[in-house]
Amino acid sequence: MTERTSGAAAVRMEKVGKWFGDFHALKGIDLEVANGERIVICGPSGSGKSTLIRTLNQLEPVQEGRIFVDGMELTGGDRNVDAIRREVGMVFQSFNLFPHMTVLENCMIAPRKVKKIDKAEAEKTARHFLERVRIPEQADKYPAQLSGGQQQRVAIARALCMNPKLMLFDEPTSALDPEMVKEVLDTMIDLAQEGMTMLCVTHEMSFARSVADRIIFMDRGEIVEVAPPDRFFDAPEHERTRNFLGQISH
Amino acid sequence: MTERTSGAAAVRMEKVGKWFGDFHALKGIDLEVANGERIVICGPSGSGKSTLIRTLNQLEPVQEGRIFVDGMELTGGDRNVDAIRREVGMVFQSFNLFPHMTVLENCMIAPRKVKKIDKAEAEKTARHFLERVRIPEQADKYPAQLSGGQQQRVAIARALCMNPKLMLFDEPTSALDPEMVKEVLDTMIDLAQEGMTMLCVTHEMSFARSVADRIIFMDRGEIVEVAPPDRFFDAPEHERTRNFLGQISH
Amino acid sequence: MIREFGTSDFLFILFAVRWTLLLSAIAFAGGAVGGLVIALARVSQNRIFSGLALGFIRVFQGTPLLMQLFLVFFGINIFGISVTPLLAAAIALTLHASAFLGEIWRGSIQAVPGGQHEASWALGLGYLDRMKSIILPQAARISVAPTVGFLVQLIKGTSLASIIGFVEMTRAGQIINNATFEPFTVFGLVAVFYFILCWPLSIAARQLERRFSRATAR
Amino acid sequence: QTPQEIKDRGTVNIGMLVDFPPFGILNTEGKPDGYDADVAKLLAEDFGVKVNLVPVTGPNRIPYLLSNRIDFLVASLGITPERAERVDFSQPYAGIEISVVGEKGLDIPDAAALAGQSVGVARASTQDTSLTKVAPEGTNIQRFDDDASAVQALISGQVPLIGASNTVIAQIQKLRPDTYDKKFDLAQQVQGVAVKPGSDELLKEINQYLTEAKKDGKLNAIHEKWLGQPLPDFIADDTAPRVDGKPASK
Amino acid sequence: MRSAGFGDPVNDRCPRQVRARLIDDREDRLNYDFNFAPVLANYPRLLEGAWVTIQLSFGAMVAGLVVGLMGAIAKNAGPRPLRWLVDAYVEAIRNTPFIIQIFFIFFGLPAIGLRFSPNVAALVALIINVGAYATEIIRAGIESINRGQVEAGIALGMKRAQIFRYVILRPALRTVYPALTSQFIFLMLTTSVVSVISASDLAAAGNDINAETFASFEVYLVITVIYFILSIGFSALFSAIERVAFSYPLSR
Ligand SMILES: Nc1ncnc2c1ncn2[C@@H]1O[C@H](COP(=O)(O)OP(=O)(O)OP(=O)(O)O)[C@@H](O)[C@H]1O
Ligand SMILES: Nc1ncnc2c1ncn2[C@@H]1O[C@H](COP(=O)(O)OP(=O)(O)OP(=O)(O)O)[C@@H](O)[C@H]1O
Ligand SMILES: [Mg+2]
Ligand SMILES: [Mg+2]
Repeated sequence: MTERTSGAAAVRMEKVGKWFGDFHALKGIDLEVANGERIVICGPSGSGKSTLIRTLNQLEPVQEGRIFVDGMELTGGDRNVDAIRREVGMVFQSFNLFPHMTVLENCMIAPRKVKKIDKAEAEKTARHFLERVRIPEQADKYPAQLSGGQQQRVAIARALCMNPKLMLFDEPTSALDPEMVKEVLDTMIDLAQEGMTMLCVTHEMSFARSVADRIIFMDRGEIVEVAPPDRFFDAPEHERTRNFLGQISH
Repeated sequence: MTERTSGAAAVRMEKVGKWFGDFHALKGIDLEVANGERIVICGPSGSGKSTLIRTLNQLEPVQEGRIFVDGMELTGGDRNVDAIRREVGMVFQSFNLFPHMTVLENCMIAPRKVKKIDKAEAEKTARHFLERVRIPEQADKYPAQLSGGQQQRVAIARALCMNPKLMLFDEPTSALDPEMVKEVLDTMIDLAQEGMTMLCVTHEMSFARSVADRIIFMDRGEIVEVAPPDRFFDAPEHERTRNFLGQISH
Repeated sequence: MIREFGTSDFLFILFAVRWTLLLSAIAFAGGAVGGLVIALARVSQNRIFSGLALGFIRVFQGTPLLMQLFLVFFGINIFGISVTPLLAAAIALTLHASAFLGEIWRGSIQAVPGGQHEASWALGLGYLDRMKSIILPQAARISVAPTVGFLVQLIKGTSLASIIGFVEMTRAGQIINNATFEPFTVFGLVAVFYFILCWPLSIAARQLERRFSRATAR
Repeated sequence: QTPQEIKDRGTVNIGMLVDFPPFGILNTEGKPDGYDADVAKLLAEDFGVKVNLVPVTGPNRIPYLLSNRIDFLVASLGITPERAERVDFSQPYAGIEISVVGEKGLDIPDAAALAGQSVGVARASTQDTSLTKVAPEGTNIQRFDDDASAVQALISGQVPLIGASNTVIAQIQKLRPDTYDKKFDLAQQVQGVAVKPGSDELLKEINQYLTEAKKDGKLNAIHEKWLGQPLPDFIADDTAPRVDGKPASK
Repeated sequence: MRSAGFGDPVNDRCPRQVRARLIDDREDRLNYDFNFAPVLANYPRLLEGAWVTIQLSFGAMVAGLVVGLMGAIAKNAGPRPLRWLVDAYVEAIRNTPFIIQIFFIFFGLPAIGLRFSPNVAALVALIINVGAYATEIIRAGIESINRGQVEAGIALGMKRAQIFRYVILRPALRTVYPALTSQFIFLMLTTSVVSVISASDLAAAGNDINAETFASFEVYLVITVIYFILSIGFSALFSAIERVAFSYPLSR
């Protein structure tokens, strides 16, 4: 919604390596995402997709390499982490709404407590974004009273209320019933059309095809292939990519 | 596998009505399923699909109308319920294997306790059906040691061990990871080819198209449309069906 | 007339441990039987059974064990039936433990997922087979940790049996204290003995709980 | 309860304190012992039966008697009119002096000076009843379960004063010489054997024997043994039976 | 060695034939006269005692909850030595009888200059006791909170304290609320032993009346009924609090 004019890339990862104990989860990841770019990440289970996007707001710290978000170095010490987290919105597979707060409160808590915005202002922003995700009428319900699709749209609104420069989605539709997938995807398409920088882990290939600027295929902790949708689906370079595409479109 | 020659329909439902408290969950359901017929039930969430198939072995008692299974009346009193449950196998979305028993024990418990079959005989049957679902080598493992797809195949074998005349499936693949859906669907296709009478709630439309004799579409507790797959997918009669099909095949 | 706290006093308290242990064992055995009955009654479809079980649990969880012991011991005797202290303690502790174990086990039975009930109905298993083969084995696993935890409570609770003349550990401590006037030695020792009895059980309860929560987390 | 019943049974059950030295203690073998134990043994000998000494506590000794758990009490039970409403007493077999003792500096010449002070006593003991009777308004009487707790309260400074018998006071002096002194005498207590109301025959036999034992020096001997001094005259000379806790007027 | 201090005077030492007869003839000796008059005459003292019991229980619950919260936070996020300290406290309390704890607090603490009146000592002992249990219970509640909730808080830029306060606390307390409240009821019943240090609670009032009237059975019956009423009252209070504080719906 707001214009961003920053010369720096939205995300830059340089030779990023990540271990869980002995397990090498991310191997030499190099990636640059431009402002306004929409990236879809796919790959088999356990390939490191979640781990990759979770490193971008340091939900997972990395052991190797450098990560820059919106020009600030995340790996350079703790100084920047808080600033970066404010710039990065995240939407989880399992929604992770706060069950003891109404929808409105869910959307207001971070602006009020983290950004110290006053209540009226926070409520205005919250209502604005609930409108954007098309559920303004649910503002006073509790998460448990909503369908999965509605919950996920609240989660998106909650992240948007912090005015992030970058949105991360980790399989946002895979916990949803088939009928609800569409509403969430539509919301994401809206965001994409407004120029929001997005990194999205998903298996929704039709979404990837129509929205993504580039698709990243990961396997065993590595980025195997990066390509625009057309080339990715119709002429994948790598054997592993082809296998994967064969499996998921039964 | 065994030939069944019974004049009666496998299932007959006559003006069946079901309430949860004030909520009218099934409304005037009329349905007849012939022996060996394969029925797929679909419809939006909350439309009563699960409720419908659960009435067929009285996991949900009904308040109105009559239900016959294999010629016996289910709604006529408690006498027949046990007999009918023996004729009806059920596979749940969430597997519901008994976690404290091995795969083999899971398959043997009902034949031994309900049919009073001796141990050796029950084990023979169990191994036979584990072979049928293509996991004979997992017999001595515990459910928690299996993948979701394997667990669901055990659940199918467990039901088959009772030699049911009718199999009910309630979204058997929807709790599975995408990669495992196929193995379970393959198992079900095998069964279908052998002439087992099946009622299956599922959103796997490719399965429905290739296997079902008839597809039933439900909405708000009613059967809206019943049609063979070709007509169902290509020329649905009802507006609601068209809407639904539009939604799930994005 | 005061004597020094000596070896014989130490031994006196030490040997009183067996009464603490015996009372705990009786209470636990009685409570196991009673608790199972209460738990099954509580989860039964029959309104009268579950109502009675609820009433039982409310009364015995809602009044002090101290008073229960007293009333059983002196109360029953008033009606001309002779109860020994051991029998009285056994009755009162059994009632007490039945209420608590019944409630713990009711919770465990209800914690077995509904799908397990449904799957066993769908397979045609009857009540007894269902309980015996499917539900109770799973409930047992869930209940191990809280049951062991309650055992600790029970062991400490037997100290109240001193009111009806039982010379278990706490009472032994009081008696020795009256003869030696060294309360900190005496009660310190008693506390240490209780700790030695209870601590391993507490640890076991916690580890069982961890193991269980890990098993269900998958 | 008649003497004949006891003799037929061959055992007499006698309640006594085991936490009231030197009258009732547990010896190093863990057996009840002390002045009361010896008196009880003499009485059993007189009946010609075996003695079974049942340990009781201050608060529960009368319930023990009233609920038929024991035949009678030789439990240092002071003869008071209140108690005589519940039990019947024999002539005294021992006596003690009850006084108030306290920290040396305190000036408490009589009961009137207790106002505003805290005084500890053993609950339900003679010191409790007699102190309650004479204590002026504003006295804070703190009741503990036994003498040891009351003494401990004094020694730990929780109360500056306690009511106690001369034997307990002697023990305090031994424990903490020169810290406490006797303030004033509360009462002279005589202790009787107690039986259930209505056990007249039994009481008569006990009285007869006590009269005898006082004459032939047996009682005196055990008094010397346990208290280190001869039986006081006010006990030795008092052989009148008790009615309502008072000497029967001839 | 065999202690003479327990056991049944009749059954242990009587020849069998005699015993049988004894039991027979006990049956026609039902000559206990119930007499509630002295107990009822003393009802103001019972009420006073009950009031002290209510105050002790309520005070200990509130303060114990605070102790439990601090203990749970310390165990969850504190530095290692602090965690050990809290562990030692929890284990020491949970594995020894309350009656011994209260004894040490009343008679032992004066040695280091801490002198409480009996009722205050009873309150302190109860707080220390229930605080240990509450620590364990609340810790379990905190651990039961889905990691995703914390991650959502982190991703929104909240600080640790903010996440604890706004994200974890209420759901954690809700999860363990039943365990916590039954521990509180148990605490209320535990107060019946504080009379050993001459506190003036309900049980002490009963003991005193018993000491004066010797109507033991009647006294104990009446105070047992009062305890029962109190436990019902506290349960009602707890469910009222639950309705107000934890009314948000849980996911299906
Ligand atoms: N906290 C952890 N400790 C140890 N190993 C972990 C941890 N988190 C993830 N892993 C491992 O790292 C690998 C990558 O995990 P990740 O969750 O990133 O995979 P993914 O591509 O998101 O898979 P999915 O599609 O199943 O979500 C997996 O093998 C996983 O087992
Ligand atoms: N035990 C119950 N008590 C009350 N209402 C119930 C109960 N079970 C089901 N319902 C309601 O009955 C309706 C039909 O439920 P049912 O589970 O049959 O739907 P469904 O078609 O299987 O949906 P889904 O695709 O989500 O499984 C729903 O609105 C549901 O809320
Ligand atoms: Mg993932
Ligand atoms: Mg369903």
